[in-house]
Amino acid sequence: MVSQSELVKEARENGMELLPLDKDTYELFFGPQHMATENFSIILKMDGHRVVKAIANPGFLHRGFEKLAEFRPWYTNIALLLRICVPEPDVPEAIYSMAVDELMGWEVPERAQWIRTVVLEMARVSSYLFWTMGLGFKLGVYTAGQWAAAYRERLMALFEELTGARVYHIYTIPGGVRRDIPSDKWLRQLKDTVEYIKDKLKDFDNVLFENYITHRRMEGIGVMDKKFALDEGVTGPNLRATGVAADVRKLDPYLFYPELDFEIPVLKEGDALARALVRRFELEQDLYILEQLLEMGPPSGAYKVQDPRLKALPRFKVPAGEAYAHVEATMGDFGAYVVSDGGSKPYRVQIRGPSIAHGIRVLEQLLVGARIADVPVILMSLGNCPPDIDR
Amino acid sequence: MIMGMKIKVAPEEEVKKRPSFIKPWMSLKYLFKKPVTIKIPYEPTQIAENYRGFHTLNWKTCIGCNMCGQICPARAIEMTWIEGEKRPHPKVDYGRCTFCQFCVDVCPTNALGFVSNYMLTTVWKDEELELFDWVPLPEEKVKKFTDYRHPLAKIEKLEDGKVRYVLRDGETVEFKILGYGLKPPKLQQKKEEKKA
Amino acid sequence: MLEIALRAFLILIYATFVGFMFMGIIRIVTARIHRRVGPPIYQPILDTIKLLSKKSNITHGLIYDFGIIYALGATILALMFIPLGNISILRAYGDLILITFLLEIPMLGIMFAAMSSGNPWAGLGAQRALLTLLAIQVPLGFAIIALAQFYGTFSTYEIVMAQQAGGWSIFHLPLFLAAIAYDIVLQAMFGKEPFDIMIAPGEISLGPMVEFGGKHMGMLQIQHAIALFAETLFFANIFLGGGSILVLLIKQVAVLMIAIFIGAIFPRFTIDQAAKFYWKWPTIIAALGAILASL
Amino acid sequence: MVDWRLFEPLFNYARKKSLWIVAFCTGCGGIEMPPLMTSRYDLERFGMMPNPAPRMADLFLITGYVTPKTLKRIIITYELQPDPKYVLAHGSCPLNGGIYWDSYNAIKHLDRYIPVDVAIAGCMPRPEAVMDGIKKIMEMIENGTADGWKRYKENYEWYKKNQDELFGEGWREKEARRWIPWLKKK
Amino acid sequence: MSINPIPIIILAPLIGGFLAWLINIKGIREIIGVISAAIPLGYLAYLYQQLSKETINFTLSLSGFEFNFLLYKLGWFFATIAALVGFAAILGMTSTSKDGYEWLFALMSLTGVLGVFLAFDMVSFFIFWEIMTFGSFMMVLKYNKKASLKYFLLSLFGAYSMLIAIGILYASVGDLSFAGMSVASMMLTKWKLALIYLLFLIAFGVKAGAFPLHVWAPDAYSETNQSYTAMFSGALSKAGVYGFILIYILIGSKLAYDFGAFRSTTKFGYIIAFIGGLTIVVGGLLAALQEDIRKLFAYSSISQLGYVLIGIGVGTALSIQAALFHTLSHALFKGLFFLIVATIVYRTGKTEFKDMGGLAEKMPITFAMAFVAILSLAGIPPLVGFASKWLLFEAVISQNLPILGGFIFFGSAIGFVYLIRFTYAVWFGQRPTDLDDTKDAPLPLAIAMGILALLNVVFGIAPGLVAKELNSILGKEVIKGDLFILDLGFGKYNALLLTIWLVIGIVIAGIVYFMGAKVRRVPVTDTYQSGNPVTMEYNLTIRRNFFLPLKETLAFWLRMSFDRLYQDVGKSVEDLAETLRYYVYNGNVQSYAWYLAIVLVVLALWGW
Amino acid sequence: MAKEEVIVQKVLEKAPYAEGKVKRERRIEFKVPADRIREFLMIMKENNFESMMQITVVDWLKDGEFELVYQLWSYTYAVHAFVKTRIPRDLDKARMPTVKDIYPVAETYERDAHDFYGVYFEGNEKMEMPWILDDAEQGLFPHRKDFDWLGYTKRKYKILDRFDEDKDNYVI
Repeated sequence: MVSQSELVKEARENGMELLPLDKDTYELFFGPQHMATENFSIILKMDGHRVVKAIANPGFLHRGFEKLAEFRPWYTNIALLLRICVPEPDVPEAIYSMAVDELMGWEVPERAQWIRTVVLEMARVSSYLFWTMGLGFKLGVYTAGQWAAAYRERLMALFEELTGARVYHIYTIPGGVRRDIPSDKWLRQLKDTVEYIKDKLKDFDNVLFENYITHRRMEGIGVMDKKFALDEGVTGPNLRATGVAADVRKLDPYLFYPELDFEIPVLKEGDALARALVRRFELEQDLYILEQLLEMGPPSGAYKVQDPRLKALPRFKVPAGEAYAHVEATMGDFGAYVVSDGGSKPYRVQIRGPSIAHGIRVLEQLLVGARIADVPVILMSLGNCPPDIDR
Repeated sequence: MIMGMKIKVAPEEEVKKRPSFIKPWMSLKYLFKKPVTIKIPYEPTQIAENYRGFHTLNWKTCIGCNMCGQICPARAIEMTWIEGEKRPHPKVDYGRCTFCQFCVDVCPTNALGFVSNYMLTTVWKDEELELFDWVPLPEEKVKKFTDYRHPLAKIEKLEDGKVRYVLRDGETVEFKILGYGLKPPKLQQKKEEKKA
Repeated sequence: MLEIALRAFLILIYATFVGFMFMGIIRIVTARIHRRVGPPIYQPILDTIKLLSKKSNITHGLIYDFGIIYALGATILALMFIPLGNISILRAYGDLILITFLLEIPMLGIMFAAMSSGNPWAGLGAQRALLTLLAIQVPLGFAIIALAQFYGTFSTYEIVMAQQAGGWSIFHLPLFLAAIAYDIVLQAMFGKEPFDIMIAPGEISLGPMVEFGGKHMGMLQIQHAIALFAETLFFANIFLGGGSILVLLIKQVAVLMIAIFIGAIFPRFTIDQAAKFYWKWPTIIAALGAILASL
Repeated sequence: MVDWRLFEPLFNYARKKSLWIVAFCTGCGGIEMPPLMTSRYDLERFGMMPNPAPRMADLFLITGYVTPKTLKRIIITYELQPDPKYVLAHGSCPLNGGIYWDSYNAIKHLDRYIPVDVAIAGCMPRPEAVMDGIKKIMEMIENGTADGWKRYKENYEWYKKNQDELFGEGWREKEARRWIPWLKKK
Repeated sequence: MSINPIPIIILAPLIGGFLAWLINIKGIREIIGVISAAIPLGYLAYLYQQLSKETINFTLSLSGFEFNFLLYKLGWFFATIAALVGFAAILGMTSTSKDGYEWLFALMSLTGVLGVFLAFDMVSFFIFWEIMTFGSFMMVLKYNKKASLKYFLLSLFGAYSMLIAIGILYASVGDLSFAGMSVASMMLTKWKLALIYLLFLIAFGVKAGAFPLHVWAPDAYSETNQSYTAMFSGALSKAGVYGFILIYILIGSKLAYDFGAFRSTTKFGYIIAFIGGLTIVVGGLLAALQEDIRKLFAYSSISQLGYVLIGIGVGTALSIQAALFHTLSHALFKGLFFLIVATIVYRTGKTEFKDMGGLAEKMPITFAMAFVAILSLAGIPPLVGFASKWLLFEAVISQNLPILGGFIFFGSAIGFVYLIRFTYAVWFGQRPTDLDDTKDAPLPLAIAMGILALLNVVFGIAPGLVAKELNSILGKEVIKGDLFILDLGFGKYNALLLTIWLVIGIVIAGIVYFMGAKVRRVPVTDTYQSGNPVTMEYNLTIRRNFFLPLKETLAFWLRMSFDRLYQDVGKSVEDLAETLRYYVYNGNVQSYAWYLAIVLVVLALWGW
Repeated sequence: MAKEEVIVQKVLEKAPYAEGKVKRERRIEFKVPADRIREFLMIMKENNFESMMQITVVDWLKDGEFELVYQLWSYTYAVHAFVKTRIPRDLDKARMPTVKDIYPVAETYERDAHDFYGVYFEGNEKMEMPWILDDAEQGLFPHRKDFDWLGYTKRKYKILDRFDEDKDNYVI
């Protein structure tokens, strides 16, 4: 039996100076072992049920990717770097490949570009469905969450068919993609899936996005204005919810996006609800993009660059230089800065995850004054992905 | 805001949703619909044909070039010298392997391959964890197990470096491991002797 | 004497069993709305056995243990006062106010136990639980008042008898209003969304329950089962006309179903929103019912 | 009073059929948890559900790699769980470090720090594979061979020595006090 | 019996107080004080048998005035409560009180309160009322000048109201004895009656702490000797309740006749009941939002008295009985609570919730007492708090008054709420390191608490004891049933059966509990903190603003504060005084206060 | 192409000490001496480079220098700008003024650079605050090129390289 006073006595005997309690507020550890945070921790100073001060405590998922990438061959890094963003691992693959493509001066074949675009859009849809699930779980509408996760499985099956893995696809490689599209059947299946999810969007609207209580829960919390968002480097849907019409797919077009027709949702409120609705609309747009791509059909040609240097992959070298590539991920602007010194391994790879901007300073500031019940909602509405903060 | 660029912005009323008390009730319609659950283990799952599962190795065509070992991001592949084989063969450690199958891609003779089997579950005991570290067997021996499980039931370590792979249907493969590394073990021994 | 003891024991066993089945039904029906199979109906029983058979338990002091025991004891006590067909033993003393109070006091025991752990999450949970209690009290009070005034008696048993003569309560307008309010209150009593604020797993990690494990949690499961049974039974008795055990069971399941449906499709309120909600619509409805009943 | 050992088969059956999981996704495998828990694979059929608090949970899923910072939390959470408790390690990383074999910030052999009952191969393991692992652990529970918690009790000194070697002596206090200066600062 | 007991009962405390003050030797003054407080209690208990047959009269003629005292059933009931709580409080004061000054005024106020209950004419009533006020005022003055001034001003306001009412009554009926007045009041005109009613409402409302005249109570209750507060709240506030009953005795029938009834309740009673209802809600909600342990119970005391007012207001025999019953239970549990607070404050020297926590380990006896008190106040069967609340509820609803019923229902929930706040902040959770050496209650306090706690349980399990007495006060059998059963015809409460079944339930639960594996004690730092290690330097308890959500929900209503309104009124009066100070300013604070009071009274007379 | 060149011209007019060039479409690059980075970034912000994307540290071990790349993004022009500067890589000399008052988000990136490379940003009060790294790696600056990452890992986790001969102990 250990009583409290014994603990204190023991600590004193060990020569520990116990600082006096801060009695006006209390400390609350939000995460990492908590349902609302994925191995991410926020230390909250609370007053009643209001947050007085929030300190983001990242680093639970740090594995030193940028260091490890410097010791692996150029190609191998694909298998490593995609672990930075677990919900949509195709994004790190794509940006790294695009940067290496630029360094190599490769003109990626059209078919490969088309496949990359399809994969990226599928990743976006699956990521948004995953996010919908998270939002549903955090708000307490488990129904929406369960459906979203179940419908996402259809995309997972398609990914599996295409790439050979469920989550870590390791599919987009410098110079193209690893495999060709399996068959026309796969394209038909993708079309069916797009139709199916499009059909089910109404259900999500009914139970989640048009639910009265969802609106009550989300409106007016975590409000950002335009200037704040730009200063803090907020990107992606979070920025669009503050009234900035910005999308990397439009501003810095890559792959097939210049040829596609889609709309950018922009809302001015900048609160959690606006962020959620922007994401909701983008999900619809992504399905629309996929439809367009399928209508276009895959261009004929090779699915990767034909280059003699690709014969001996472990000793594959990239000319010295640097390149930056970024794409619009569901969380925001995902960028890779790759420096080569002409060797068989990258000299420096820096992955710019959007969450590092959203998850530290923005979060700390948005949480001040929020209720404890709002914390998971704000966290979810920012769409953070802790591994890309920690890298 | 953006200079010289036209961005198609969605009309705000399309993005915004109107809150409702009535619409959520619509979702009750799924109460009497069939669940989407796959009832594993009573219902088999269909997974992709070329799912990146366990490796296979054609021992005849493997030339022991160690390309696989070099490309492996996890350094899961170790070249193993087996008695009776002229060239070393890769030994794959599934405690390291990330199933990226880059090794399969780079294999110049297509000796390394993979099957869609992916299930390997063991008790955390040293003798059972041996299963995680094996020299892949030829495709025909692995592929006959259609329940997506790892083909081996257990790996027995016999005396003086001999190992016996017991497949799940009782078939056994026995061979003797001479050593590891790129250089033949005899050379290595000689080197050590020299050093000594 | 022996007969009373036997009957009480039977009621207890029946209530516990049916309560567990109710918990199972909640999980299965919710699962079906989620489009999945869900656990077997007897799952809560297995959970409870497992929890009770844990080999190490912790405590934070005497109150931590006693609070749980008290909660379970008080729930059993409340159960005995609610008429259950014609086998109930204490129904003559089943006063509306008394039962309403008795259904609330297990909460006090749980809160005592939870708070004695000194966990801030439990503190937050207690805060929310109590404010929910405060919030539901207003419509609940008016609903009870409407009932008492309509029938001119406080005895649950007499109300049941009166319904058998004059039709179910919900077929009278004032009591129909009261029943609506009471049903919304039940949602919070069951701890279902949108009023599962007190446990809110994604927000405060089960709140008061955060420190309970092993046998403490097992006893809380039993308590929850009995309370679920008692609450539905009370509603079925006072609003749905009572009846024999079998009839009551059907009515109880019907009450439960509504709760599950609402729970499956609505998100959770925050605590201040819930309080405002309860003090607005259900209160207006219930007060209207009470005033109509008293005219 | 009553010899509860007689009921042990019943208890083991209940334990097997009602595994509550600690909600702690330690690594990338966490992303396969939602599909497992939700409609498609629906682990609740086996009576499993994620539980926010460790006090009432039985099964600890180590979903992937473990960094030292997380391992501290894992140990603390593991110690909060009541006996009997089980640990299931996902994928390669807890076993050997996996792709992070050379990372300075990823644990290599998890069994040095906490006892693990079952290992699953894969990076990351498919939900089916995880379910296979869970089936395995269920069998072990029914046979009474899932004894990681016993090992932890018996070899506590050894585990503690390993933990202390990695984190340094008195790491709990050190970790706890890490944020105090920043919290007390106005 | 040659000596009339009434002067002994009334004056014993006062004399004892003087002696204690004069002697002022530690040890002796305590003994004197306790004995002098025990005398009325003992005597009153002794007289119980005699009273069932006859009443006791006492008349004192002094310079032309006649002071009438009568010991009858109702007075005895109130006086016994006051004497009991007073005795417990005085017992507690042996530990908490420091000097003879406190003994004098505490006992003086006890005398006052006893005098009020036994007085049978308006003059003696008023005089003892003033003695009581003066004694308690001095008690507060010693601790806090501002609080005492507020108390004094409002009391004065009440006293003047009463004086004016008495004056008007005397002018109209020419008799000052209660008996004479109640007969003669039938001759009053309607508007005069209304004015008297209003004035009495103010006079007694102030003492009872009825909304919106409650503002003095939180400050005064908290800023005095905490043991004395038990008497303050348990006994002195009962004088206000007694006053409301007096309204019925004096002018009740005329009021009912003149103003008629709303449905089954008299209109004037409806006003009292509504004030009571508002008092419950306002007091309860404010209690939940307090950060100071003494203030919490002060507001709680206000809130609980609201129940009594509702009972009195409804005015049926049953509801009056319920109100009287609740008066008793209020005295019992609230007296107990204030003694607990006294113990806590005495032992820790802290009054704010944020400085406390985890004391249950250190003060087990006090905690056990608190447990009883909490269950009783929260209205948990089978304690006395439930019996009286139950009676009240049945009484109100049987008169078809849904809104009042709603107030009571809400009140019991809010009771729950603030008590849990008290429990959480004081007894449970993490203990600040500076409270590690806290000791349990000193013996006298423990005895005093023990007496009250025991009575809480006894009257809870056997409510028939009280019910029988109440029946005999009203002279008819309103509450049927026996020792353990309260039977109203339309509702029934069997406390014994309930206790038995509760015990059975707990035994069953206990069996389940003890069948499980053994428990292991863990410290507060070994709890779920999202997996993080913590030390005692982290604050793990919600020490402040526990009910912040409630505060935010009520933000709109909390902006309207009567306290601030009075301050504003006071300020404008002050401004007036500023302009007039050339004429009346004399530099004396006290007269300044008097002056303010007079202005307030004038304002009140004009029907402000 | 014109757009990028115009921007470079415009910036260079205000900051003659910098070198600037257009790398490719929508990528421009500036080289700035380390001591003038603050005023240069202020100019950049005035020129509608609203957001800072990241601060990259490249450790040029051979040159003995850190290259700091401040990456800015303009929503107005849709142009990505690299602002490069070089500082010595010795621990005591690797100091930079903070730019968190110009781009608040830089605070986070500066903490990151400090944790992994040991670049000290003066004026950023969160420099000493615990960041991603655990206590054990604190002060080792593991992303520097001269950090013996494999040796450290082996020592820390008590493992041998797979190709080391001793097989009795744990092998990675």
